[in-house]
Amino acid sequence: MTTIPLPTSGPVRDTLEARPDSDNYLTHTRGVLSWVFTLDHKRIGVMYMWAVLASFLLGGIFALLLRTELLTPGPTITDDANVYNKWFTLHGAIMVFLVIIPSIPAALGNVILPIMLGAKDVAFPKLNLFSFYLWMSGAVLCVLSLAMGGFDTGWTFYTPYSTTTDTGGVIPVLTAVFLLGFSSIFTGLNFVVTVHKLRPPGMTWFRMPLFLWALYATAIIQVLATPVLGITLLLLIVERTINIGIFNPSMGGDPVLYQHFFWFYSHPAVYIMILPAMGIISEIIAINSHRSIFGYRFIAFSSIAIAMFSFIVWGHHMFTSGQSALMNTLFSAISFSVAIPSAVKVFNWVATLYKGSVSLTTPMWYALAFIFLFTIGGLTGLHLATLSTDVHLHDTYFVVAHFHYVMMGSALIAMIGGLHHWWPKMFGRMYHEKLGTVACWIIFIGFNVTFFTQFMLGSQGMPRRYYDYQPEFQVYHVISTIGSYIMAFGFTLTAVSLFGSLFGGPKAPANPWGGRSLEWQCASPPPFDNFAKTPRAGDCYDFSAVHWDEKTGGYWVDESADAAKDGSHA
Amino acid sequence: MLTMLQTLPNAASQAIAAAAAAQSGATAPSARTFWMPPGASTIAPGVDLTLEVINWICYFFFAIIVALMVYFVAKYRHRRGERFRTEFPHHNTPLEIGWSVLPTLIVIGIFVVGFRSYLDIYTAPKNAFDIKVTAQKWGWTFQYPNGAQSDDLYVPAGKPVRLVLRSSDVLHSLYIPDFRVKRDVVPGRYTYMWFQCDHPTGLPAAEVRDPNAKTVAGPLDASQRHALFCTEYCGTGHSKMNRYVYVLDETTFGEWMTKQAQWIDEIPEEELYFKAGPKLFQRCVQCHSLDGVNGIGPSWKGIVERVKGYPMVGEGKKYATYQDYIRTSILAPGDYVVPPYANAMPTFKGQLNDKAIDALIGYMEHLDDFDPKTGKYLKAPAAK
Amino acid sequence: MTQIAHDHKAPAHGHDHGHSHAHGSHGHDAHGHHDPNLAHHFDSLAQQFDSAKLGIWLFLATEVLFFGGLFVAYAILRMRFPEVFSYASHYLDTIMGGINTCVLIISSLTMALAVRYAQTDNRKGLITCLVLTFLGAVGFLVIKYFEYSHKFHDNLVWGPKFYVPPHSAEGDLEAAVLKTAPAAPGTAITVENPAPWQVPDLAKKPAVDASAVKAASQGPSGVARANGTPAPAPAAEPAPDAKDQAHPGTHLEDASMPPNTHLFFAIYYAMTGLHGIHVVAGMGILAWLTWRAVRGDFSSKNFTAVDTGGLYWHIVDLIWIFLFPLFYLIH
Amino acid sequence: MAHHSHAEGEVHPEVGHVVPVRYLVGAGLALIVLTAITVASHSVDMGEANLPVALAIAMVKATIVALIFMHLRWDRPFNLLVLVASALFVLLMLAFAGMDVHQYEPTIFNGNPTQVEQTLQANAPGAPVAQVKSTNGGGT
Repeated sequence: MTTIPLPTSGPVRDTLEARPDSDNYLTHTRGVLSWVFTLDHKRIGVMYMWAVLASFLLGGIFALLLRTELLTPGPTITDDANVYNKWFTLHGAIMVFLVIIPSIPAALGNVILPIMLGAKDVAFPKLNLFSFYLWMSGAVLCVLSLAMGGFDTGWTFYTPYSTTTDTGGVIPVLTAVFLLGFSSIFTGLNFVVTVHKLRPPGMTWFRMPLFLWALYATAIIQVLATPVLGITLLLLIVERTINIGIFNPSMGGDPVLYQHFFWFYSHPAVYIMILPAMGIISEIIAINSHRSIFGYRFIAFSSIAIAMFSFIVWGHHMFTSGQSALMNTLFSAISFSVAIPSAVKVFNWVATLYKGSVSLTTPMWYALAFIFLFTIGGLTGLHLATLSTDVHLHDTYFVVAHFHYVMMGSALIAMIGGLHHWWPKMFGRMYHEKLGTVACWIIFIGFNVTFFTQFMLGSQGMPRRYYDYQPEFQVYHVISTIGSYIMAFGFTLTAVSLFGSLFGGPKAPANPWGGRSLEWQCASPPPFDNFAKTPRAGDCYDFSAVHWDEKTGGYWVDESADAAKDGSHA
Repeated sequence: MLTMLQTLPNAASQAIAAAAAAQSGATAPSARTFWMPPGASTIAPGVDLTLEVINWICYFFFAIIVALMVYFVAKYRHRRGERFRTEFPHHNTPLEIGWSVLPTLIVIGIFVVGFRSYLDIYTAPKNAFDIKVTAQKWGWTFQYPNGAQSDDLYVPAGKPVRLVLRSSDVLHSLYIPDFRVKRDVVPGRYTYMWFQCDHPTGLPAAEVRDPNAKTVAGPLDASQRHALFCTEYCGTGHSKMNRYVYVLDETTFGEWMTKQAQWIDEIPEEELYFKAGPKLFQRCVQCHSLDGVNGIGPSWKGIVERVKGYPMVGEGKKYATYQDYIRTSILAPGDYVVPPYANAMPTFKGQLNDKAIDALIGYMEHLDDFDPKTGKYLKAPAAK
Repeated sequence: MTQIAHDHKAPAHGHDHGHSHAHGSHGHDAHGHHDPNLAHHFDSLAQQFDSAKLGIWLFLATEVLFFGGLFVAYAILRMRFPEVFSYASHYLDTIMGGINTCVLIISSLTMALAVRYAQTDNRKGLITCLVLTFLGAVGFLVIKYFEYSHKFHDNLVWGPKFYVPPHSAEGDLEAAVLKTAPAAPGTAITVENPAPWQVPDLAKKPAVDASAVKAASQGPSGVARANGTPAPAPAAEPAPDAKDQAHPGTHLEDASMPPNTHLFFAIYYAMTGLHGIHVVAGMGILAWLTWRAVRGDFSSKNFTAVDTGGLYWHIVDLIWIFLFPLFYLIH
Repeated sequence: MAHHSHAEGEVHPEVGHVVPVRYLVGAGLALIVLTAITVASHSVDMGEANLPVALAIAMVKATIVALIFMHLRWDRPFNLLVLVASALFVLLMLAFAGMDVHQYEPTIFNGNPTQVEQTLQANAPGAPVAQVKSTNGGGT
């Protein structure tokens, strides 16, 4: 490895002078054990990333199986409805609990958050590692449950079906999700404390990068909502094992109460998925437009607003479930309130492009795709928050399409975008830009083909979780399935461009995009302790101090501008 | 492509609607649109209107957002080497407040519209005609005021119908897309829904649906019947748990209901056990098996012999004949409960008349003639 | 030439920094502070202490919500079946519950004192208080054990077993009759708990009609119908009150027992059980703290572990403070 | 700033705050007394009031534990906020779920299938099944 020649006014803050680039968090210590027992947030984040991507592959395979089965009415590749039921249950459970929820906070967040804060690590490194192993044991148990007969409850585990079905994998998977929940809690707890206590000098709350705001809001939800999921699953387990009967109608229990319990967590969970995604998009758009984000405070506040609203709208999952008309009305009314901060964010992003200097890098393409898809996902939310239309659309493919637009089209697309955005930082290698962009387009097209069709499918009356369907629906299903194949191809290309870069991809400069926040002022890949001495944070959206540097093929930040600014601020 | 999608079902449904109109002389339901299936109930127009309103709001905002996004990206595209623009607004409070308030007003509007049409969906008229619905894995039983029962749903045209929903096992959900109604069926409690359809579909074609059919037939067929789905996941047969709704004009419905109630009277005594038996057994199958596996209740395999052996059955005993015993235990199950079974069996007094019970007893006597799994008659081609 | 300088530096970081740092026992560091109590990623003891405090408080918040779910379930059950709660509460021993409350309060006090002694470098006091607190936990569990075992003996438990006559009543006429009870909910219930991995009977046969089972779960009145005779002698017996309850099978012979009484015990065992598990976990923490105290880890500079452990112990006490009146003191 | 001045004449460690013994012991005694009171109040029949009284006493006890034993009186306000917030979220869940169950409770069966119709009639006057009789034969 060659060391980067260091210019006097370096493109990179102290760290590179401090030690050679050959000494980074990846190379600092060697051997498997140095990873297994590492307390370094970056390594833990990277391990999360690989684990999550592996789960994503698994969940994706099940998705393709589902779509293929639905090519024709009746049996296509399996003639056993139970098999199909297990497939969609697994697809849902894996994608929700193993992929989307940990993807951004646990994987990207762990790597980036402390560096963005100019901190050496998260507040509780050991807890961080512990929560990673909680996650792993959850994942393993989840896979184990397949060996024990799988489970066909749907990822929502509705009683009494989940307590009466005779598939053997139910209790293992409940335990697995329980563990995953606590893993998520500890990550969130860690982040809240880190953001509160480890901010560097100069970084006031309203000078935090919006990604931090998003992760902070997410962490609050993780801490406050997830325990309820824990206790709910625990009750479900004792329900199944020792018949405690609190959710069991035949013992005086009440299955609708279970739904209240479940959605009290699982609706906020939707925002655990989307909020950090929004944070990533704010970063990518601001940086690639090389201008200050439009209406910083509105975006920051809307994150918190969404987090708070998310706790009082869960009932809109239960409009037809036998929930009383009064509560339906109440929940419907409140649900609309979430639309407002979401709309504000979208408007602000678009406005950030205005009079900016937009460079269409791969992450930027993902960000634009996100705005497109999230707008669709968000707007179709109106159909489902509206009482009378929801009665018709609930539990049909319309809902399926809606939440795929939000969870996959938004959360996951943003995750992939963020992966491209920070990939050079994480591994010090540049991926193949062209390939990345093409892959992004293919995914985008495939996604819309797959899921837009499902809006028609649903509003035409096709119920979800159906193994078999009326022939009249086939045309939609075929199109949808073709789309899913296109998407699969797109993701394969992405994998090629990203993982390929690890083998002899061009070396990444410290600051390839012209970022202004602290992670871009530290080497790529960062040294094991990020910053030799805690840096001073400037205005992370003031790109006037960012300059292109031919020598490194990246940008560098002129801190003197900061100093002046801070002076004026003080 | 989308237009193809749109016209395809459209043409079909219009033709059928026309046909239906011709045969019934009633006005046809609203035609299938790009988004919605035919709207056959009185509340459908309200729902469709709400949906249309929301759709147009969505189209509008989606267009604006995407158009602006594309325009800005194109106009302010930056290429490496160029200097960055420095004159841009950091924020614009009036504007931002503006686009926070505007959506607020709009969603309030949407909520009001949606809420009003929901009230129509939710509150059934006083004079509604009640049909009791029992859902169980994986089928529906519809019970009419006069005791008639059916697997498919038959409703009178032009009068409000209220369904009282109960579940025997897990959650189900009754959904009739063409009526825009849906309600979960929750074990341990009842829920209800109502609708009114003014467009008769006529009686089903003579052919009976084949339960083992590989695929379920769609709602679009000559009789313009409406599909009825289960939309709450309930296991293996979830996707097969769908039936049809037939809307009959008042007189036809009345006749059908009466006929349905007395179907058994038309069967000659000697044919009872294999014509009526299997059909009636479907109401016992949940607790009683034919293959000797005891369930909630004892299996019927060899029940006649067993009953003969009971202490209180026989000449001069409490029950002179085993027929008496069986008859009593159907009409008054609590009279003697065989340990360890619980007193869980409901009485069938008023639901099964003597002839029906005779049919069941005959069925028990001739169990060998029936398939122990499905309960179908094996011997005569009559069953085929 | 900077290169060379780095090579000199490198060995200083050769070991896995995270490990040793988190133990707060690393010497040299790129930005050398030398306090052994300070982890490498914190700038000052105050920052480290505040972080730990905020962390533990957030964790306690999750504990509150964790139990919160059960409190909600409790409130809703009590709202649905007030008669069940006021009836079944009499089967709980207020005296034992009260004593347990005091035990927990006192152990909380000793814990708070322990923290104080840690802060004031009083090692002897610290160890004594930790041990006392531990003993408090043991005492609590012992008393709870007696309560539980007594109820198990009388089959005052959750679910179907509640309707099984206690063995001591076996052979009685009622017992014979009552024996059929468990089968009643049998559609949805198994009498003895199946192994965790295997599915309870309710998997195979769903209830005919959920309500059918509720009838059975009404206990005697529902069962008496079984043999045709109207609920016999037992009906005449007086309702059991707080004093006379030990008589085996009392609750089954008591005609005044409202339906679904088993639900009270379901939620009772769920909540006190979960609380008990927390007490056990607390004992683990206390043991660990005591061990470290004996080893002499703690001082006025380094007492965070005692402090946070103490906070956990107090929340366990806090939750019991609510459990006690909610279960034992229903009028 | 981690510790405040009003710890009357007590030792000040580098971080945290030392609670005077008299506070701790006082709190402990108060808690015991309150326990006695709540047990006593239980034997007095106050009708509806029993539950609120018991809960009020519990709240007082909880406050004492939180403020004195758990140092919240001298701790950072944010930690107090965390505790209060978590309690509020429990109440939130209780309020909404409770309201809903209260609303649909009448539609829950209580009785065996042979009695369902009567039950429905009793539980929800004018409930659908009850009307079957009135609209009997309405179809013809």
